[in-house]
Amino acid sequence: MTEQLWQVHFKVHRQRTGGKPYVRTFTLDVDPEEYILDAVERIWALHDRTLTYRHACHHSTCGACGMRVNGREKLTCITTISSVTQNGGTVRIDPLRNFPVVSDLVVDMGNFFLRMDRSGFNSVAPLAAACLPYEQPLTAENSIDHEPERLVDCIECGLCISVCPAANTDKEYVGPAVLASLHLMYVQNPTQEFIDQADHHTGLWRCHSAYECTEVCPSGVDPAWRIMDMRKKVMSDRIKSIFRPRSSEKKNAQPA
Amino acid sequence: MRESLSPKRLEGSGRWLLKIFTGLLIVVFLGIHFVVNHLVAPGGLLTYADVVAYFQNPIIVVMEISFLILVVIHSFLGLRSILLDLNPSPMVLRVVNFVLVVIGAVAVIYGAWLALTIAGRG
Amino acid sequence: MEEGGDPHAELDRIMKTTQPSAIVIGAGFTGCALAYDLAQRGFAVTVVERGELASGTSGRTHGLLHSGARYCVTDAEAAIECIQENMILRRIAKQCIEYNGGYFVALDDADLGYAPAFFQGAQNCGIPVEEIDVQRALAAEPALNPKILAAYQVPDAAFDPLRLAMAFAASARQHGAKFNTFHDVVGFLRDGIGNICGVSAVNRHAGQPVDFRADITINATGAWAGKVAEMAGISVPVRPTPGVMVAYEKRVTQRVINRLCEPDDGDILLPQRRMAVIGTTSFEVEEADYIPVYPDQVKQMHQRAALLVPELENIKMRGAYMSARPLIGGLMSGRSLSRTFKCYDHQTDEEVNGLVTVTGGKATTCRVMAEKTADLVCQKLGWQRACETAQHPLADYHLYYS
Amino acid sequence: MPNQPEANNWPRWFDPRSRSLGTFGFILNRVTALGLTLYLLMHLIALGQLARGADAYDGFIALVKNPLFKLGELLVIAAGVIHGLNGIRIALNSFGIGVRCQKGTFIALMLIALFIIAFFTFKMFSEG
Repeated sequence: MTEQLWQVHFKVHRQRTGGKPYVRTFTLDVDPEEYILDAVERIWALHDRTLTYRHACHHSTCGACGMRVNGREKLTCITTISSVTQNGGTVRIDPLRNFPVVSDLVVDMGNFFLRMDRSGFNSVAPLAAACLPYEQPLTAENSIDHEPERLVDCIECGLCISVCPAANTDKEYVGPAVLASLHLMYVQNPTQEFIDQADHHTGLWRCHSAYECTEVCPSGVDPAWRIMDMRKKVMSDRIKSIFRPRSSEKKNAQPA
Repeated sequence: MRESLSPKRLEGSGRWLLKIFTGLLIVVFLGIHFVVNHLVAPGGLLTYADVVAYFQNPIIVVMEISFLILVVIHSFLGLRSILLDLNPSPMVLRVVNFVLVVIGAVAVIYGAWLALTIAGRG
Repeated sequence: MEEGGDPHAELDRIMKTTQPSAIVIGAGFTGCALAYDLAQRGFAVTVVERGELASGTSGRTHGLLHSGARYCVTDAEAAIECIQENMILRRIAKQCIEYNGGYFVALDDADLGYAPAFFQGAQNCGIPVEEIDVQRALAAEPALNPKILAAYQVPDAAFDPLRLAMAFAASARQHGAKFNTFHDVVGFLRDGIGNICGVSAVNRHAGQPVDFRADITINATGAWAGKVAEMAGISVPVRPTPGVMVAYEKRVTQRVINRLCEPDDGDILLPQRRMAVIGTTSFEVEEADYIPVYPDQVKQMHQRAALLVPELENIKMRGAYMSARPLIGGLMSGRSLSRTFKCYDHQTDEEVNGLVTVTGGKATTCRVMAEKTADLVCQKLGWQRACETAQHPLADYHLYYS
Repeated sequence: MPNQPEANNWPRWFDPRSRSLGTFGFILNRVTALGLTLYLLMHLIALGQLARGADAYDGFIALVKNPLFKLGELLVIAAGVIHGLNGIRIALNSFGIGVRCQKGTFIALMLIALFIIAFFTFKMFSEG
C-alpha cells in the first residue's frame, strides 16, 4: 500500500423507504489501495450516520456488499479505489439494479434467496464438484483421510441478476445465479427435477446470451457457461426422452 | 420457482430448438438463394418478366415458399420471446399468441398464393 | 376444561397471556443464536440490529471453527468449550461449514519444544489430536513449507460467517422471532419504577423512531456492549480488540494450517472458498465503529503467511479487513459463566432490572453463549423450558428471508 | 423503487453504457431481429405489386432504384448478415460449444460481417 493519499469524490445514491432518490457527494482522502467498501464504511462512520448499506465479511465470502460502482456491478469489498478512479476523480455508488431498493444502497434480496433455496442450492460441496467442471480439479491426492469439501463459489451476491438485460424487464426470470445453481446441483445429482426446473420460460430460455453475468461474477462461477451447458443437457435429455419408453404415461394414469 | 410455475410452460426446449433450427436453415437457404440468384439471373430479378421466368422452376417455388415459412416461424418465435421478456400477464400473452399465429398464417398463405400466382403466369 | 372445548386453543390462550417476551439487541452470532434459543423456548423475540445481520465483528471473523487446540495449553476451559461446540455445530450447521480438519505444524525448535505440552493439553481437553508423519502431511498439503518439523491433525473447520448467522436467524424466525435490521437503538424505555421495559430505536430505512417493549432486554452487541449499556447508565468493561485478516486469491491448502506455538500474530491460515485467509493481530481501540486497516499489519500477515505456505509470497491479495473482538477487561464484576464469555445480569450488579448483557466469546462458542444467557433469562423470569438448540439441525439459511 | 424489474425498463435493453462486449452482441441481435421482422412484413406487402401485373411491378422497381431505397436495402443486408452470423454463435453456444471463447467468436464473426457488408456496399454502389 502506498503512503500517498488521493482525494476522491464519492457520489452516493440516497433514498429513504418510499422517498425520492437523490445523490449526495462526500469528498474523502483515501489510500488508493483501499477498497470501495472501506470508503463507504468511513462515510457512514465519520460523515453521515444515516447512510445504509449491506456488508458482512469484507473479503468476498458472504456476498452482501454488491453495489454499482460507476454504473458497473462490483463486490465493493474487493474493488480497490485505484481500479475505478484516479486522484481527484469521482466515484458513483448506486444500489444494484433489478432488486427493490429498500433504502440508500440496501436492496431486498429476499425473493432471490428463496429462489436459490428452491433450486436446491447447497453452499458446501465435495471439492471436485465445487470446481467448474472444465477446470482441473484442485488436488485429488490430498484426500488422505476424507474427501475434502469446499464452500462453493456462488456467494449469492446478486451482481449477475443486477447486470442481466433479461432480468431488467422480466421479474419472473430467475436469473443467472439460480440457473447456475440448478446446473451445479444437476452435475452433482442428475435428476429430472433440475431439468424440469431449468426448462421453463422463467428459466433457461429467458437468457439471451449477453454473457454479462460471467463478466461481473466476483467468484468465477461462470453462470453463462453453466446456463449454456444446462441448455445442452436439457435438450439432449428432451431428445432422448422421445426415444425412451414412456414411463410418464404410467405416472399420469395414477391419481395424483 | 416451483411455486411460481404457471400451469402451462410458456417456453421450453422444443420452441428453442425450433428457433435454432429454422435460424440455421434460413442461413443455409439464404446462401443458396444468393448463389442461385447469381447463376440464374446474374443481373438480379429486376423486371416483372425476370421474376415470372424465375418462378417457372418448380424447385424455386417450393424453395421460396419453405423459405417464407422458416422466416415467419423464426421471426415470430423471436418476437414472442422478446415480448415474453416484458413479463406479460397470461391474458395478454394469449392475445399475443393469437395475433402472432394469425399474422404468421396470413403471411404464409398470402406468400404461397403470390408465388403460385406468379408461377401460373408463365 | 370440560366445557372449554379444544385444549390446544386453551393452551394457546394461556400462552398468549403468559408468553414472556424478549428484545435482543444485536444480530451477530450471539444475537442470532440467542434469538433462536429464546424463541425455541417459547419467548416472543424481537431482534433489533443497527445494520445488516453480522455486519459488525461476526461477519468479519476469520471463519475458523476452532477445534480448541489453539487454546489447549493457555486456556483449557476455552479449549474444552470449543471442541464441544465444534462437534455440535458440525451437526447442526453442516450447511455452512467446510469440515476439512486442520494441521498444527512446527517450523522451528521452539515450536517443537511446545509440542509435548500441546499434545498433552489437547488430549486432556478431549480434542481428537493425532501426530502426522511429516512426509504424509506434505503429501496431503503439498503447498506447506517443506521445512516443517512436525505436524498434528485436529478437527478444525472453516465456515461462512454471514450464512452461519443467517442459519441461526432463519431457525429463530421459524420459531416466530422477528428481526428488525437497520434499526438503531437510541435509548432504553423504563416503566414507572425505573425498570427497563424495552428500547426506543430508529428505523434507518425510513428515518423514523419506533419503540419496542418486552419483559426483558438482552444486550448482545459484542464489542459495542459497553456503548449500549452506557445508554442505561451501566458500565460494562468490554474492550474492542481488533485484529487484521488478509485474504489471498488462491486456496493453497485444503486444511486449516496453524502454527504450533502459543497464540500469536498470524498463526492461522484458513482455506475458504477459493481463498486462503491469514490472521490475525491484536490491539485495543476505544471506538469499534471504524477501524482502518493498517498497512504494516497487512505486511506482517503477509510475512507470516509465507512462513507457513511459501508460495503465498507471490500470490495476489484479494482483500484485507479488520474485526474487533469483544475482549472483556477490568475486574470480574459480572457473573462469570465462563472465562471465554460473560453474561451480566444488571439487576444483581447495578440494580437495573430488565437488562442482561452478554459479550465476549468466539464464533465457535456462539450457541453455548446463547444457551447460558437464555438459561439466565429463563431463571430471572421463572420460565421453565429446556434448551434444545444442540439437538436439531438449523433451518436452511435462505429461509431467513421466508 | 426505481430499480425493480419492470416491463417499462425495456429501453435499457438498448443502453450500452457500462456494459461489456456480450451486451453489444445482445443489442445488435435484438435491433436487427426487430428490423428484419419489420422488413419481412413490408417486403411481403411490397411484393403484392407482382400480383397486379408487369406495369405495377416494374414501376415499383424503378422507385426502388432510388439511392435512399438502396441504402435501406443495404441496411437489410447488413442486419441479415449480422443477425445470421451472431445467430450461429448463439446457436453453437446453446449446444455448449464455444461458450468460453464467445468473445473471440463474436469479434471474428463481426469482422466477417463487416467484410461482407463492405462487399455488398461496393457491389451495389458500383453498379449504381
